[in-house]
Amino acid sequence: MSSDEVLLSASGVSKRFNVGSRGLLGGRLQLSAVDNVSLEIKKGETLGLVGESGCGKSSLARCLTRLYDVDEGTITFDGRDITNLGRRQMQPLRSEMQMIFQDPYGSLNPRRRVGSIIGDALAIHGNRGKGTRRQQVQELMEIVGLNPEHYNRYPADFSGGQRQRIGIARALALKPKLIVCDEPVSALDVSIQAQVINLLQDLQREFDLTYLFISHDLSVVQHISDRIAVMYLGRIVESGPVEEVFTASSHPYTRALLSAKPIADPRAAEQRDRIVLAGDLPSPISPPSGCRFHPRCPKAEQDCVTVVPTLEILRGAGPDAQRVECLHPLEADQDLSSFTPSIADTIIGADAAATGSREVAS
Amino acid sequence: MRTLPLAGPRAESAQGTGIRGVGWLAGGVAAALGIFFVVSSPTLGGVRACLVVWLVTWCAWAVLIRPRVDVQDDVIVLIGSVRDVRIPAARVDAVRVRAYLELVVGRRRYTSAAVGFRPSSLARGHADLARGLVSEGGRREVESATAYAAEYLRSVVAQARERGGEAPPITSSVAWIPLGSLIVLVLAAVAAFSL
Amino acid sequence: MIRFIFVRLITGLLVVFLVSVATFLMFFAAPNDVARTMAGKAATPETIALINHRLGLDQPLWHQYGHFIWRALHGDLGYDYYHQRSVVSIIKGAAPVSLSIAFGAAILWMILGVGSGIISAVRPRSFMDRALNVLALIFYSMPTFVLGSMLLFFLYFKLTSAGHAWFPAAGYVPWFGKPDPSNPQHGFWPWMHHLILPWVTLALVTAAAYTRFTRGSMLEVLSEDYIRTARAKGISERRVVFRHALRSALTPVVTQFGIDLAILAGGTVVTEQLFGMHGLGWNSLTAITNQDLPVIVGILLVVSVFVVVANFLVDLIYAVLDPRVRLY
Amino acid sequence: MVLLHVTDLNVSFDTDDGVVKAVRGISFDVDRGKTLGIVGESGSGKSVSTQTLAGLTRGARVSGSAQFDGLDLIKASPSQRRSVLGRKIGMIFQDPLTSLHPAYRVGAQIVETIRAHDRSISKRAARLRAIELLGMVGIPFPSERVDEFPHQFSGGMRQRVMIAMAMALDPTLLIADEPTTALDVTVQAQVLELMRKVQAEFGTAIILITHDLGVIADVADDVAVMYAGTIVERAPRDEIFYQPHHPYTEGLLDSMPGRVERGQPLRPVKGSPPSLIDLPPGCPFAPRCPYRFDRCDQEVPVLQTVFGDEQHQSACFLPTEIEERKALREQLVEKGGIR
Amino acid sequence: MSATPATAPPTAPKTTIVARGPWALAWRRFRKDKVALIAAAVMAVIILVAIFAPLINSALGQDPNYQDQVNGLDVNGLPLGPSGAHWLGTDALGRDVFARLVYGARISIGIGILSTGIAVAVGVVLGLLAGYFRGIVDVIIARLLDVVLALPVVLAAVALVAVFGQSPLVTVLVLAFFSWATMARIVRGQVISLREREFIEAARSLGASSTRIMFVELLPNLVMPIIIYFSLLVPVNIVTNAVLAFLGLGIPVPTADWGGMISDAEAGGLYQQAWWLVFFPGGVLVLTTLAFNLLGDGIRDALDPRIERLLRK
Repeated sequence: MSSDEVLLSASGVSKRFNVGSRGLLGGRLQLSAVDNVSLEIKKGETLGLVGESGCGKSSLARCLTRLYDVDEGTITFDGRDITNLGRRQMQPLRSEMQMIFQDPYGSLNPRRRVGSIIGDALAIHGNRGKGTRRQQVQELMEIVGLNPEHYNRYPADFSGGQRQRIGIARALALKPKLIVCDEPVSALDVSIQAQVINLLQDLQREFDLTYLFISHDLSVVQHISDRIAVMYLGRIVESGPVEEVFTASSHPYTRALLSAKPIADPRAAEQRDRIVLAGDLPSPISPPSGCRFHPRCPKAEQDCVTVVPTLEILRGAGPDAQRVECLHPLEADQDLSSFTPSIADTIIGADAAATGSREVAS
Repeated sequence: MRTLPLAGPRAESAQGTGIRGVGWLAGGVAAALGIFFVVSSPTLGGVRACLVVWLVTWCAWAVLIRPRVDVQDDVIVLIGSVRDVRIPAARVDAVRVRAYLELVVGRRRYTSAAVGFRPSSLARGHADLARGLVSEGGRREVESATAYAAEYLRSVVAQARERGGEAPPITSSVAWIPLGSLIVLVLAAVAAFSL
Repeated sequence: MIRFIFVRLITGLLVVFLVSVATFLMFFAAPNDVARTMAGKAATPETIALINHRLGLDQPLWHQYGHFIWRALHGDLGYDYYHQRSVVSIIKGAAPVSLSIAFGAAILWMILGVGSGIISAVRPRSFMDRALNVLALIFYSMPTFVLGSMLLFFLYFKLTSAGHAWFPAAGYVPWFGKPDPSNPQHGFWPWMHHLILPWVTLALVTAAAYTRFTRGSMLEVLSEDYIRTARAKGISERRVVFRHALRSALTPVVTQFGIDLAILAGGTVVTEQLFGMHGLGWNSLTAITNQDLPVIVGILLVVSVFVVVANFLVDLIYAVLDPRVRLY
Repeated sequence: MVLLHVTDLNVSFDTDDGVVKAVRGISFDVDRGKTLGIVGESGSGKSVSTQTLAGLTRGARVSGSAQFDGLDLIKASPSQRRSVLGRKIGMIFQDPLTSLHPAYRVGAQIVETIRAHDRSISKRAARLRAIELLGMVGIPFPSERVDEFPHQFSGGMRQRVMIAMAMALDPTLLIADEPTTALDVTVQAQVLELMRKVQAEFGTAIILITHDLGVIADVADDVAVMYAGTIVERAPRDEIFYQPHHPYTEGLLDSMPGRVERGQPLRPVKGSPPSLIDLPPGCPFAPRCPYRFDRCDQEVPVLQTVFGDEQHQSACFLPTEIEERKALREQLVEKGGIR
Repeated sequence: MSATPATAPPTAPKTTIVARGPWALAWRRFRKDKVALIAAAVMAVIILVAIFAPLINSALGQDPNYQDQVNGLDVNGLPLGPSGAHWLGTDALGRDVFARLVYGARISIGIGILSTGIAVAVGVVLGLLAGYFRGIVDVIIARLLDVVLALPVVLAAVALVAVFGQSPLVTVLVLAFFSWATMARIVRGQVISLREREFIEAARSLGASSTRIMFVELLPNLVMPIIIYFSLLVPVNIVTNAVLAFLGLGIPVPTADWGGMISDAEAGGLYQQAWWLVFFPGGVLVLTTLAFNLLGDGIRDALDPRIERLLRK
């Protein structure tokens, strides 16, 4: 379904947020939200971006659409380098890439009528379609399954699912090429979630859209994406076609994430081996050295503490290759729970050797 | 090879603009006043007034602006008013921040007033922002730079201990610039008033 | 702990220094002609020049400021223009008046305001809540001088003319210190007796604001998740309200109390004018209207010291109220 | 052995727009040492019902009864209820970041629970018990961390502290209101495993409230499915997942992304939940039900035994024999009615 | 895939609650609040009196400044109590108290509303700029706010009036000087929190310019706090104006002003004999302030029923 032509590609993209004063630690305090990320999105494809909260997936999305300025790396969209474009040059491109947001109550201005919200894009970029703005907006409302007569109502009168449809209609107004969906269904109940996912897939087919679909819910991402990238603490640790990543994941974090996901099937849940990762997500203010996952990784070794791994091709070639960022990737058949880390300072290790280091965390 | 995050361009002071802001304002006003006095009446009296006011500038600079905390390859440097203390990170047992920063080494506590929460922000729970509460994209980071400073120091200490190896002793040295300038000012003032 | 106090001390001193520079510039450097107002309408240029010289206004600015600071450090804030009284003596006379008004009223309004705020927050929409709310609104809308006049009229005038003088007219009676020949009374009871009306006037108006403020803060905290957890732990409702809710709700109230106390201690112009008490407020009013510069600068300096001290006290109260705020 | 027996619980609130009937007559039992999973979407009344049992809902009109250990929680006086809460019934809530008091040390909050019910225990003894509890729930270095403040713990750790606090007096029932919703997947797994360990070790019955069917499959023994304020189906876990009777349960399972091959569209439940102020006549799920027929709009269905197993009850007029129900299901799938 | 429109759009559920915008909702809640309605009525009357003051005075044949020494005072020169001729009695100079009150309304309320208007306008603009652009703009304005809000209002007002002289214009500007800071701080707080909301980020992703975001997205959300604090700031300014008048620094003497009337009555303890000289102006002043405050509370509860939500939780 997706041609091989690349719509958006990012190479070595990093984004850091400044924290603290020049007087404090020589102004060196930084929150590295996105660290050296490279990825490609093919035209008409859905790339799933999955990871736990605080892993940088929202920041990456805002860097790719240039809502945030990028500190390093280059981003090309539809063949043009948009890394350092100013607000003026970005303006025409804005109509070609749009965003859908997570919070149905936060993403719509409570004090404006639904019709004017959806018509925003037309008002800003000029009405290029046929018919008056009102007609176009009502047609959009029809397409996303809303009752056009509700043109003058306020967001407060709509349910969560309907509000997300309003957000989709707003993004669809200028028929963009790329839509970045930042956790569009996470705040919805399961039954409503399915309606919105079906709508997104139908719109993709009908308007030949390309999606960057961000979520922390693995089953949703598995269903809707063609390719998938897994993020941990600002870096992409594994990427590739959905089938391969879900059946033969080779990064320990992906494997642990897949096993931790609760499945609504009791018998299947009992058969799979449960890997429960110890410890919590480290603070992004000062990521662990070497491989960022080493403090929680069951098969961490000495070189994981010092050497910083890079995203290497494991299988296949080109955009559809399966890539992993690990010095000792897992084989498909290896069982992660059978490993014990060989370095002292992992959290798992720390329990055994009750060194004073814990006191440091006070 | 430790990935030291790159220096950032824009920043705000850890203690918020309150304390340090007063330092800059008072220091600046006092310095300008001193120059104004000398310029407006280049007599002995003018010089005397200027020296007294410049003592205030020195005070503002040495107590509120100069003190800060710096990290140079695994050594935490507590830059004080007149004294700098260099503490190898591996030796630190605990990093605590309340009204000011406290590095616990064995039974001794090394403190720095450059990093700390104002009591009102402590009571409003800004210390929460350090652990586990970081919102993605760093949107809330500006609210509690101090919480981040503590978190960063803790990670510096943790990574230093992880590498092990023999840690150099703690050294404290006198900072000659502030002390020197103080002595010069005092001598000049004494001279001016005795003439 | 000493480090923290040392830094706050220096900061406080620098703030007072800034205030002194600001007030000095605002008054001495500002283009106003004190000598002319003093010399009166039919002033000849010579008399004005003589006055200026005597007051030292013709000296270079630095000289004036240098002397001003030098003498201030020695406890001499100069002399007021009209009666040659030393500013320090004026302040020594006025400060106890303002302080006693402010602190007495403070105790009263905290008890009334915070107390009624808690009661009406704990039982929302009850009769008590509505009654306290209306009362708070009435007193909140009552300017101090209207309430003061009414109290004076009814409690003083009507009562004394009806035979029992429970409340005194006006004027301040010192509690201790050398008795002032013109004013025979002094000692604790006469002092308090004369202060009741100003205390009540000031306290009622400010308490009204604190009732609404505390109620809002308490309601906010009572809807927090950790209050529901406290109830789920099977703790008595009284303990939930006083140990859990009140502790968090008091933080903003304490901040506001620190600011209000400092400003009021600097002189409540209206109350002092109404009750004829020559406190800092009354003195600053007369000083401003007569452009009596040294007095104004002196009082503003004293008020800025009060504000700095008050902020420091508020920080200490935080440390006592909230264990997270450890200053040591 | 039945620990909690709830019959005909009704809860309603007066609002500007009318009376919201949040819970409309639900009845369920909780057995000792077992876990009852209550699953439902937002607005189904799952949280309101359990919080009403604990007397935590304010300004609501409540009726019905809830027998727990010889005491009717609904009609109990505040002091009676307080003697049970914290001692016999422990509770943990959804958002660990705001459920602990920010200005009290973690240990002090646990000691407060212990001493609120048993004054005879000294502060020192209670503090030791708190350290023991923190160790039991897997917090490293408990003897040092007992004196730390909640903001020094991460989300997952705080939820462990909540569990330690709830288990302080060895309650017989633990009510968990969406305990893992605010946590990340990896931390969620840790908390669920801890709850299983606690039940195994102390035989505590658990009521687990969640909207996530995966969590139910992971932990629950029995399941109650709630919709628009009523229980529409109640059965042991495996029957709910593999032999659902009520169309809503079936619809919920169908709409899960895992149930369909990747290329195919999902099978959502059409429409959206009804407003709890003016409910449609008859079965509340009728407007969204693919099997809808005229009786559904006239009569309100009541929980009745289905498939011959009195453990399995469903409030629906569809045939109660397995074969007939399965046949209807097949017709629906062929007709593509579920599309 | 066929080009048929997306899945047969499921019929959007007929929302049972009739469609209402936030304003209609607010009006419905406000109508139910009887206390606020009474306050609104009282305020309307007072404002009408202020507007038509000259009309009312001429209709009753009273002139607020006409000093009728002859029959305005009793035999030994003391003011007359309330009577048929002078409904609310006369003051020390024989002027009719009722006429002065009616005319005084125009001054007191006029100044109150005018100064609040200026303060709100300045406060909203600066608050919006500081909150939206942050950076240096925000630091400067925020520090300015701290200084202005820390000043003792009465003393500083007295100082400013003493320096710039007494006139209605100066009084209005002085009152505006203090209340703009309150308004700016509230607007700045709102903008800082609104700015983080997703619908602002959505506007940015659509390519909306800063001005469009400030006026199309942010301003409608600020209308509510602006109305609430406008109605709460007016009484504060009325009272401060009365305090200035009371201290003899308000509007120059002859023109009638409530604060001035009370201050005249205070002089020499005149009020002990002529109680009505304090009672009526004071009473009217309190009534007006109470009406505004009650109205402010009513509007806030109607527009922002947070308190209700808190109570119900």
